[in-house]
Amino acid sequence: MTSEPWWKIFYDFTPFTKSIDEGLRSSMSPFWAVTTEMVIVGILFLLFYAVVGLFLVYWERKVCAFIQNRLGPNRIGPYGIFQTVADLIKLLFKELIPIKNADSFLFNLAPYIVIIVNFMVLGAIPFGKGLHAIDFNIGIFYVIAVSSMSVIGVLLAGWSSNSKYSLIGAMRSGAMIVSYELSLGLALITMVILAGSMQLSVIVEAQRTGWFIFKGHIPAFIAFIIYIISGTAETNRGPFDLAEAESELTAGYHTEYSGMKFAFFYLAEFINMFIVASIASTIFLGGWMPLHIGSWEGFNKIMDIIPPFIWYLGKTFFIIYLIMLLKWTFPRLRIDQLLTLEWKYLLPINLVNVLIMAFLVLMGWHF
Amino acid sequence: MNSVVQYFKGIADGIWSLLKGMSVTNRYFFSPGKIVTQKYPNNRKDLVMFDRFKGDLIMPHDEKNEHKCTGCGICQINCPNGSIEVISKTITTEDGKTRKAIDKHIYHLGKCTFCALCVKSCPSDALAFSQEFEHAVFNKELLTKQLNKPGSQIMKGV
Amino acid sequence: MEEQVLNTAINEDEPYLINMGPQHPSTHGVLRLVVSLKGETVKNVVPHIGYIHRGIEKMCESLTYPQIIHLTDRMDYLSAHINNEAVCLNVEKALEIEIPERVKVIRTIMAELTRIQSHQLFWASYGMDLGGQTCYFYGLRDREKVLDIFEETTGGRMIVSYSCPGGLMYDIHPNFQKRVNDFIKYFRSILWEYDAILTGNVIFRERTIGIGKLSLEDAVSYGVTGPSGRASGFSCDIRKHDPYSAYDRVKFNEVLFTEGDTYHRYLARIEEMKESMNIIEQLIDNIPEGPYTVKMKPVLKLPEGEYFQKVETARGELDVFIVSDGNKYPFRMKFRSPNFVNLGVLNHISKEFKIADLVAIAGSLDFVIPDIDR
Amino acid sequence: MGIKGMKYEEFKDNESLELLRKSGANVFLTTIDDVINWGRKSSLWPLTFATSCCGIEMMATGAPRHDFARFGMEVYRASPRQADVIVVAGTIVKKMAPVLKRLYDQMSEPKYIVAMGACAVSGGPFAELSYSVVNGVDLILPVDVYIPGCPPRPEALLYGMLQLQRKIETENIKSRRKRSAEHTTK
Repeated sequence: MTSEPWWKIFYDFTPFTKSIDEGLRSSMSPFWAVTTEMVIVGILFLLFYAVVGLFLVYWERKVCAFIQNRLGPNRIGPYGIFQTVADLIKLLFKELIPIKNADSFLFNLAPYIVIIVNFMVLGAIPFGKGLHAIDFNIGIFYVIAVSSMSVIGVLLAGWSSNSKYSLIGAMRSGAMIVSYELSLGLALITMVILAGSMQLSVIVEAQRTGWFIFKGHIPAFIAFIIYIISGTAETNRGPFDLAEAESELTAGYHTEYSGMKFAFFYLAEFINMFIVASIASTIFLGGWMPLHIGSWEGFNKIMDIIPPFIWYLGKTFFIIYLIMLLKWTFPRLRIDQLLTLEWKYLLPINLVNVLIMAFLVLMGWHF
Repeated sequence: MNSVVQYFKGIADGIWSLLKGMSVTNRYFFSPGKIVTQKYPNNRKDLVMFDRFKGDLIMPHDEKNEHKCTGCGICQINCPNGSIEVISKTITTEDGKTRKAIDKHIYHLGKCTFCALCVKSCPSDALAFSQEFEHAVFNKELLTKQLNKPGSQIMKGV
Repeated sequence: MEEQVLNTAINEDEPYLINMGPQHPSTHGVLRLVVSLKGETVKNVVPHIGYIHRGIEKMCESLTYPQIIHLTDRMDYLSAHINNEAVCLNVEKALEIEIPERVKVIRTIMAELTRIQSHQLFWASYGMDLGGQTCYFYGLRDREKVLDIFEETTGGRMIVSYSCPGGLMYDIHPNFQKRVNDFIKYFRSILWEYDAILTGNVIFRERTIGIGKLSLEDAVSYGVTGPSGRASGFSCDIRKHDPYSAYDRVKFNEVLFTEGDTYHRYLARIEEMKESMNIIEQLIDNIPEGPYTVKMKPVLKLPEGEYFQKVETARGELDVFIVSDGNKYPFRMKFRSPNFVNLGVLNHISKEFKIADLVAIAGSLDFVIPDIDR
Repeated sequence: MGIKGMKYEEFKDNESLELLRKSGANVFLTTIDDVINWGRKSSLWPLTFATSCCGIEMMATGAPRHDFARFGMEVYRASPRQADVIVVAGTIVKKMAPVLKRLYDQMSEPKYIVAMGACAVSGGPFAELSYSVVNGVDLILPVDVYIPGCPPRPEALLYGMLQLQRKIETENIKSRRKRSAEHTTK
């Protein structure tokens, strides 16, 4: 441990994690040290997953309530914050209905696939300075690759439940995610061109003098909008919630799921949203990097007072609010319009946008 | 060329209409003063129903435990779905006459549709509606009520 | 068992049948639509009705005329007052009773308020059908204000039972005029939000314009009335063509469009709300003084004969037909409910559209299922 | 634990509640039961099921004025597998009765039924004269709470749901099991 005051840890976690790592390595073989670290990180993520998931469900219910002129959950705990805990307890003790004629192995497997994919992506996200499970040099590539696997869970769920509504929901979701994966990737590639690296920590560090959304001005802004749109589609949220379109398909791909298995899908949707928002905040809004403006030293100093992970959470929740606002304002698109939007609008714009960004970077016109 | 202009105009118009919608919802999110929710079980004390609200059929009794019902059964005839049963008896009054009087005025709250035909048609204004609305019970039998209180008498001069 | 499942699943020619309803969020009640699909495209829709058939017409034959009123409330519960009015007008016509002017004006105001609250609920639930949940909350928030007016005067929030043969059950509440004026002022100031959230929204317009087109000829031959018919250019407003109550003394426009698609059926209802507010404004400040009811005989007996009355409910033309044999009960009572007739056109206009469009089309016809089955 | 904002004595029909409590008296209410019951009563997700006028009042209860969400009940599930309570809002006719029974069977335990409105309680206006109406859902399903009214106003529905919460509080593992055994035979 260094001799700095304890609260310094909130500004930089690197010495803290490093000291733990060194402590472990000195007392056991490297293999066991890594294993222990993995277990610790796994448990922490499990806790984080539950807390963030529950909080986001609560937050969503509160946000939509305020948008709609009402109070939202307010009777269980102060301001109703234990509402989702009660939901969780109820769902834990609810009967799991085995579906006759369903492919029971795949039926049971599907929710876990969705959950596991979530965990894998969480590992690559930098939550604060030094708060980073794995820092790949191909971080963005990894995130895109892994996050697109969650569609397999959805497809399996819809197919294996042997229900007509579920099947339609799953097929919709398949068509949707496969096409929106393109714009999601291209929007990120636009920013990778600007950053010159795929490593998330490098990207964050590159935004020390200004966030990318300001640095890359117009193309970055277009990429940001496209990313938010396709990210919303990726997470199956309104106005792109065709896979579980309530007024058309009752509950879409998870119609036949009950109890905890349903809760996994429900939670996964929110964690997915969190992941999309945190990647957006990392790549466009500087992740945990405080708001810095070029050479204004005094201003930058003041901004540095707020700990990085607060910055990170603030930005993430801002984007989550934006996504929620989208959901609670707009009507749902139809499946063919959804694909039209992607192939006729987002993709061409995106391709041109990549070119413009490359040109900007070549000419050095960005800030 | 025209189609290109159309393409971009479509995008701009679309985004503008979406922003207009979002501004409405966003404004409501940041104006908690516009919340119209009533907190029901907490505001029971000062929750006042409209005076014509039809919550429950009652037979008003005065302090001497007297009501106005003569047991004529007009309410029973007028009720469209049989939620009122009037069981009358013959009593002998003090001056030796026998007359019809109410024995039990049975009211099925679970059936009542609050059409107010009984109250309107009652010749002696013996029935009224109360503003009570908290009727939910676990046991269906409790919804069948006897409106005249035990031991009650008909009011003088009705 | 597994082989069976596999064999039934893969057959190119066989339609993919799905059951929408009886319990399904988009059918607004217990309507069952058997939809044959090819991919997502609707090939055929077969409505199955009867899941809430309560035999109201048969029940009417063993009830007196004042008692029938409370049943008509429960047919099309969103136009409860207009249904009451239809039966009352018919009975009054048969008995040849002159109704006080005050009653006529109050009935008209109540009917228009009923129309407004019904269309508000339509707006709310239509937004929800298309996936915009917030519409539901805004629509119902404003609807509560109309319900307050109803409750203060009639004692019922939605099931009002306010008209009775010969007049009204009660006089209006002293606050009535003030509340109605307040409501109209409020509602006029809030209507732009409806446009900002739904009408103008590009997604909504894409979802509805050109979907489920109903031509004028089809509208006439299927007998589609109400806002749905008028969106196709079928001039069928009974308030205009065959005025009853106080409609002959108010100025209002019949909302007519020619396109006949889902969007214009929606728009017709929005415009009708504005027209209804115009009608109320013309009447509310000069309600004539007078009695609120005519003294009637305790037992109403209609003279022998057949009586017919049509009114315009929020969903179209409601006809009441009474055959009387001179008794205190009707010999036969028939309601021509607008929803039942409008449902007939669903299959015709939703073919070859997507399943999501089917929800939009069914929503735009604005069904109230108990009115279909009665 | 009780209900926030309303005292025990202010509720109706406490006698039936005491009877329910006594019926499970030989098994002590454990802390586990308390926690489970707290979860169950605090998050009752209704099925979107409405047949007639009462359904509109149920919608009005979800609307901003009354706001079901305060009780954590705004999560209307369209799929019966995920719902906890059916609020039978409206008339059940003989053609609909098997469908309702099937919906109930598709729900996962624990499940509750609330009969809302005169039609669901006893057939209401159609009880005497109609040939096609089921005179009360209790003939086909085990009803937990009856809410009379035609239709009950939103506050009355909220009160009924509070009553249901009180009923859930008295449950324990044994009574739960007994109840579900009874349901399958009914």
